[in-house]
Amino acid sequence: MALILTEEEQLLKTSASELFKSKAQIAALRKLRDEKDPLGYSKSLWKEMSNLGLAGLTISEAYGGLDFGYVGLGQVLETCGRTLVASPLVSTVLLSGTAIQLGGNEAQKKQYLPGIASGDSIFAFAMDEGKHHNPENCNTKITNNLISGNKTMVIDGHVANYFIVAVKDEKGISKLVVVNAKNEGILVEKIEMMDSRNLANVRFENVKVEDILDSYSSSTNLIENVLDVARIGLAAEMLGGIQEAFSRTIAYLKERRQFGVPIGSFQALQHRAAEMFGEIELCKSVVIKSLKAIDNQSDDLPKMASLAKAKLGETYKRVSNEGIQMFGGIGMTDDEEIGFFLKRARVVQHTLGDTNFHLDRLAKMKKY
Amino acid sequence: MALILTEEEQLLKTSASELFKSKAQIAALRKLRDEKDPLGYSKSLWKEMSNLGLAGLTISEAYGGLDFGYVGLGQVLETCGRTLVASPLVSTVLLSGTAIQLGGNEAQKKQYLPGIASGDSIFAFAMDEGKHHNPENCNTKITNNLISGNKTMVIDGHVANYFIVAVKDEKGISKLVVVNAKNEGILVEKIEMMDSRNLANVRFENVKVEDILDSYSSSTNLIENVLDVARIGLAAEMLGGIQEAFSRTIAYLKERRQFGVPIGSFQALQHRAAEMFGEIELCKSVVIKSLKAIDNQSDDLPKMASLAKAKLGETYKRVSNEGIQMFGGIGMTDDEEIGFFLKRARVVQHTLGDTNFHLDRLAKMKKY
Amino acid sequence: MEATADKKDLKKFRKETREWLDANCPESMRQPITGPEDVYWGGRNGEFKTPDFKIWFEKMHAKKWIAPHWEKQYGGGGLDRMEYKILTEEMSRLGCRKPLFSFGLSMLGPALLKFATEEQKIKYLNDIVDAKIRWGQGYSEPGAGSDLANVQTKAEDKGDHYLVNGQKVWTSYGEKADMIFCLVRTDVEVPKHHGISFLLIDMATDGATTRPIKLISGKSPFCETFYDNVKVPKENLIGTEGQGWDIAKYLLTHERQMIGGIGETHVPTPVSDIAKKYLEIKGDVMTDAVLRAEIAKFEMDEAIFDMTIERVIDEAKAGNNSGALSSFFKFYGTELNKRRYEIMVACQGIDGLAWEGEQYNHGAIAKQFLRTKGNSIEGGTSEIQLNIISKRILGLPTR
Amino acid sequence: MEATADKKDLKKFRKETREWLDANCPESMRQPITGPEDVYWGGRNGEFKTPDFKIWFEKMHAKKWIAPHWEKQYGGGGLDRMEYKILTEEMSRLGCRKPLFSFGLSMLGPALLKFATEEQKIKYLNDIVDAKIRWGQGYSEPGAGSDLANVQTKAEDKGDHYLVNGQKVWTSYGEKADMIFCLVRTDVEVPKHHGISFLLIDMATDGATTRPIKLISGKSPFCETFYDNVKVPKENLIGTEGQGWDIAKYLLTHERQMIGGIGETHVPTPVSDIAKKYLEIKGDVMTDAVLRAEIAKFEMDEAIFDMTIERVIDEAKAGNNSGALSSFFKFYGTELNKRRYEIMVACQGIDGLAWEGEQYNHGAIAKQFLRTKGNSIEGGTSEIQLNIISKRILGLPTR
Repeated sequence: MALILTEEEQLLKTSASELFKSKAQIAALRKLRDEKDPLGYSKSLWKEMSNLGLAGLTISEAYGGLDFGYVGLGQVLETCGRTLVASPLVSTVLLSGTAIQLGGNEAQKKQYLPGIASGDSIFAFAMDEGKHHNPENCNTKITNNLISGNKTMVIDGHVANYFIVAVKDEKGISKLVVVNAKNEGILVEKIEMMDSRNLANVRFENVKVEDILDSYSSSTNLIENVLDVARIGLAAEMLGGIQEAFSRTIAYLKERRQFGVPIGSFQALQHRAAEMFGEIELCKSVVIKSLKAIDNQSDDLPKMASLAKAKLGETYKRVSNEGIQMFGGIGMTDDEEIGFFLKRARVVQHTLGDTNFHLDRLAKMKKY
Repeated sequence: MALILTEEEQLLKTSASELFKSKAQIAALRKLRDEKDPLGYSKSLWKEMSNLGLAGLTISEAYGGLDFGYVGLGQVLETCGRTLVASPLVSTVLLSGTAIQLGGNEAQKKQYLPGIASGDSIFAFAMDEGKHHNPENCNTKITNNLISGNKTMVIDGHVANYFIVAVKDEKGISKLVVVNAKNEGILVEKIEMMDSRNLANVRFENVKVEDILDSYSSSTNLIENVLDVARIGLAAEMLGGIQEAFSRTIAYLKERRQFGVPIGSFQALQHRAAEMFGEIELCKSVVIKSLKAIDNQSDDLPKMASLAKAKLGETYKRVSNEGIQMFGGIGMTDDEEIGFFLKRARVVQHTLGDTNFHLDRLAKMKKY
Repeated sequence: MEATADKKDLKKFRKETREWLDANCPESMRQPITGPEDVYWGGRNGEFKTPDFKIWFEKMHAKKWIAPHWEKQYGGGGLDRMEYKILTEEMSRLGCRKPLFSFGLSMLGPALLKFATEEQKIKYLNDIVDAKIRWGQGYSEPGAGSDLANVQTKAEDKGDHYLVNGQKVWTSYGEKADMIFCLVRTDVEVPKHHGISFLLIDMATDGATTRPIKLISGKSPFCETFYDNVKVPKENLIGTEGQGWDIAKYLLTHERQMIGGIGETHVPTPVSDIAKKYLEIKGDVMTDAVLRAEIAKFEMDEAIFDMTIERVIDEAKAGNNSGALSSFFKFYGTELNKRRYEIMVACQGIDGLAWEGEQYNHGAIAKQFLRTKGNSIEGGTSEIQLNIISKRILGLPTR
Repeated sequence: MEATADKKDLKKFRKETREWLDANCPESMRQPITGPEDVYWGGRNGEFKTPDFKIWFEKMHAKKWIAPHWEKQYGGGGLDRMEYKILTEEMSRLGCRKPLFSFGLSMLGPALLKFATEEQKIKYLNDIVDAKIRWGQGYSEPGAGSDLANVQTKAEDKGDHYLVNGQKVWTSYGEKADMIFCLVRTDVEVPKHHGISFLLIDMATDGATTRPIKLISGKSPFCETFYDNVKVPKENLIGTEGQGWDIAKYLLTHERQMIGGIGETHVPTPVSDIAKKYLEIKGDVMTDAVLRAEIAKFEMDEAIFDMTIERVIDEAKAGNNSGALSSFFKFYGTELNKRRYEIMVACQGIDGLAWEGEQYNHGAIAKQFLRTKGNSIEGGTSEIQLNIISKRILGLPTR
């Protein structure tokens, strides 16, 4: 398992990159924000992405997907991260698609996956119940196929056709269930976030459940496994943002002149840039290795996921902070785009566990 | 309580500085090390220090001291830190003198303090029982006026005339007791440390106790109080070492040439130096403020002690590491003296609690 | 004996001051301010948000305590150093707000006192105290950030007036300023530091316009200002032609101390208290151990930074001038503030990153957090401060 | 089909290699080395510490596996890339030590292979493989640390020989070296990088002397070497006059990868395991939460640094040459090692700072800790590596 991309994966990355270059620059995100778009993403772009097969990359061919694997999805997510593309890729494909693929039985897969692969169904994954990610904190209950509880930070919750909801049954066992968004008793409140994307707080009051995902060895493991896959996917997205913010900063250091010289000729800035370069080299390695760990169903998945999310979170914070500082006053303006990376860095940091959460998890894995 | 020195304190500092300049440069410590001096300090220097009154600075005039206070002792300790003067000042005056002054009754003070003030008695303070400072970890027991237990990291334990030992009585109450080093049942093992000074492991087997220091509101508070005073005193010594290591480094940056220019003209080194300068400004403030807190018997003493020991520990580590790095290959040689500060920084870091210990203590004080 | 007499007088002054403040400061003027809209700025279009603002300003104005330490002929109260200190302490003790927020008081005033003619002082200082003019600062230009001396805005000598052409950026509340104190280039022949002058420009003059700058926080506290053939009377020059750089440097030192937190009376909530509100605590210990360590380190540095301000003030009083330290205070104070907000956002998790909505206080934390990123840029970047420390204090060589 | 045949051959080679190693490597030569005294260095005064050392060297020597990848005429084994990799893997699997430690193998050899004449190669490479000569490196000089090109040691052309005068420092085990490969200045007229040549000097020559350098760790692994009118035959020049700087740069890249840990087969104990041995653990959690966080961050970076080596090797195999990354590896690897030892000392508390005494393993940890401080200085300081990254990789401008 060499840590390089296959030709097909490289090709996929290039074609995603070309699509986003023409249709989804940061200006597109700015437009969604300034127009207070009710969806928070472009339907036509999502249609084009789906037509390219991006929504079905990780879905088996039997259910309308391309069975391309997570290394491939990771390349697309990384490319999204470069221009901060807003789309249902994370909510629907990375989180929910993975959950159904891993935990659904044959009938469930047949029912839900083709809609995901075609881009027609939007799924939201409702996991957390507080301001901090904590899978152990689950007070949403299921009784007689009805669920009740409050979920927070639900990505794309305001536009979902279906919810996948983490609940506990009467015995306290965790489950993932599928809920149709049209069912009665669902109260969705859209929250506009700093990164100009949307989360939702979702309240379920005796809502009927369509399906329980129960084709996995243990449902607790199912949830952890889905979360780990998604953490790695987010790390791939972060890698794109980090590289883009860094290369914009380096370009600015070469271009901006002060005291008659380019500011990139100042050694103090050079050393900080060189150190960041090194951290980014590390980021690249952990992202590709952890993506491969998904496709290879490695036992190391939890460790790899936490390494990736912890390291990328730390580095995105550093690189986005340095970006603003090195751009100086210009970096503080809304007109300049570097600030968008700072904003995204913080929101994605607090999605599915921040650096601290994962460092703690790594220590616990090794019992220290 | 302005955070400046009085004229008397300034004068004291100057005269200590002159003494050490002629008698106790780092070369003197090197000589003690290379000759494997059994005492680990110079008796004649200690005599001169005592003649100047340095051993009695914090002792009341009634017992032969100068009653000069801890701000004064702090200035002497800071001066000692500059050339890493090896003397019984910490063991005998800062730790044991403080213990007797705070916890002894009239008779005990009369008996022990004059010997300390005159420089004739060497006292060692036996507190810890492991490799990490932890006042709660005390398994040395007192029964029928006899003590038994193993003490570690006892400064000057190998040359002491008396020990002050932390013990627990049958009810589990902590006490400080005085033991004559001539008594039977004491096994002293001298340990040469990285900083060319000596600690001792001391084993007490049914050793007769001379006195119990019990004239303080509570004996647990007595121990904490003595430790806090000593932590602040050590911080003062560290301040001297930090300033000296830093100013030697700055001097070297101006003098050493590479690529045809002084290396101090490289901006990356300049910024690191400027950041260290700032940290040292902070160090100066917490040291003088905490020394004044001792003399003013401030309620804030525990907090001040932990702030001082934590901050100075962090900064000494940074400044001594940067010292070696900026001196380059020369800094790695035993001939060059900058390495002595690195060595002292680590040993004093682990004496009476390192930065982590005190950060944790500060958090506990504020219940978080 | 004289010292004792003085002390008695000061004691009396303190007592009377406290009583006067207590009797005259409205209750609502003793509450912490909530933001830049919650203060009285004065100026031609100045408005009092509530009647209490007006009462408080007028009482203090009548008492001559708008600029308590300026001399009386300039509208000041003529208080000496010790009296001024006592007044400040007593105001802070009762939580009294400043009756007037004004860059005229904090920035322009000190420059006028040192560099202006007597006539200029009497005119402009009194206007400041009377809140007649709201002032803005015009130093930075688009091409010159840290390289402040690279002033391109030109002022041509046209006999009785200067003709000004150019552009300034980063003028705080520039769209509300009646007048702007500016650095302009009056001589292009001499080395760049020597051809700069300090000019007062009335923004009501033809050709002077402003445009707000939207920040990453979504707010617009700054403006760009544009000068297109703006005629400025000669008497608006402060100091002599070419002295502008000296005046600017003098003012920057003041500004740095302000941004670095020196002289701030506002005591922020300990971050550990905020953390306790938002994070899980088990047996008095935060379960997020990494964040706990970060908070402990932050609170250590914050506490010791405060001690350092105290020490340096004490040393200054004792005659130990540490003026060069202002760069250190600017650097450390702003970096600390950035750390503070990183921790606050970390404590509040995803809630701290909401941008709108009543229950998230309309994204106040997220927006403040973003705003702090500018602290280490405005008023001289952290890098510039480190340069100054390494050169002026440590004496490290330039290449 | 050819590829398949190749694969089969390799499988066979692996099997035979493993069997041979297992049959021939003495048990004691499969134990980790304890230090630089615990290996065979060869040379004129080379000694085998135990008979097993001799057996192992001679077996490997007879098998031509001292330099398995060199061509046979130079004493090598003539293995191709894949075979060499397999041999390395199998040795590492069984824990076999290298039969010979030699700067001739690791540093001089690659330079000779690239720059020497055929005659020189045959002579010196065979001597290296036969362990006849112990080599030392003579690059650094007292006045030139990072500024390596500032070579002052002079070699004057005296017809059939060079007359060498000067001084070198930081020669590893210099007092034990039979010969030294040196940078010397053969031309003082040209720019400094162009007047340097690469010369082999026999330390038995009249006028060549050494003096050990005592380090802060108390050990003396390095020497100063002095050259006082030392006559060096012309044929000892490698490459052409003035080519010395190119050869040195080529070798430094090798050295950096070594110091940065690339190609290290030794897997160190996880620091968290060491921490567990020395620190209080309650319910599987270290009570020193600050250190715990530091360890978690260190282990994160260490694990991902290893992945980065893996990735870059994989990319190189795929034809993606990332040679410029050697500076990054040198920088990051040495900084990581310093962090490792800071943590190890913190874990062991005061015990880790003892300098002598059996129960403290004679201060081994303290001394290793001190030694690591040199990692970021030797072989090009961290600052130099960051300069190289910023210029060569990021393309940031010089002034």
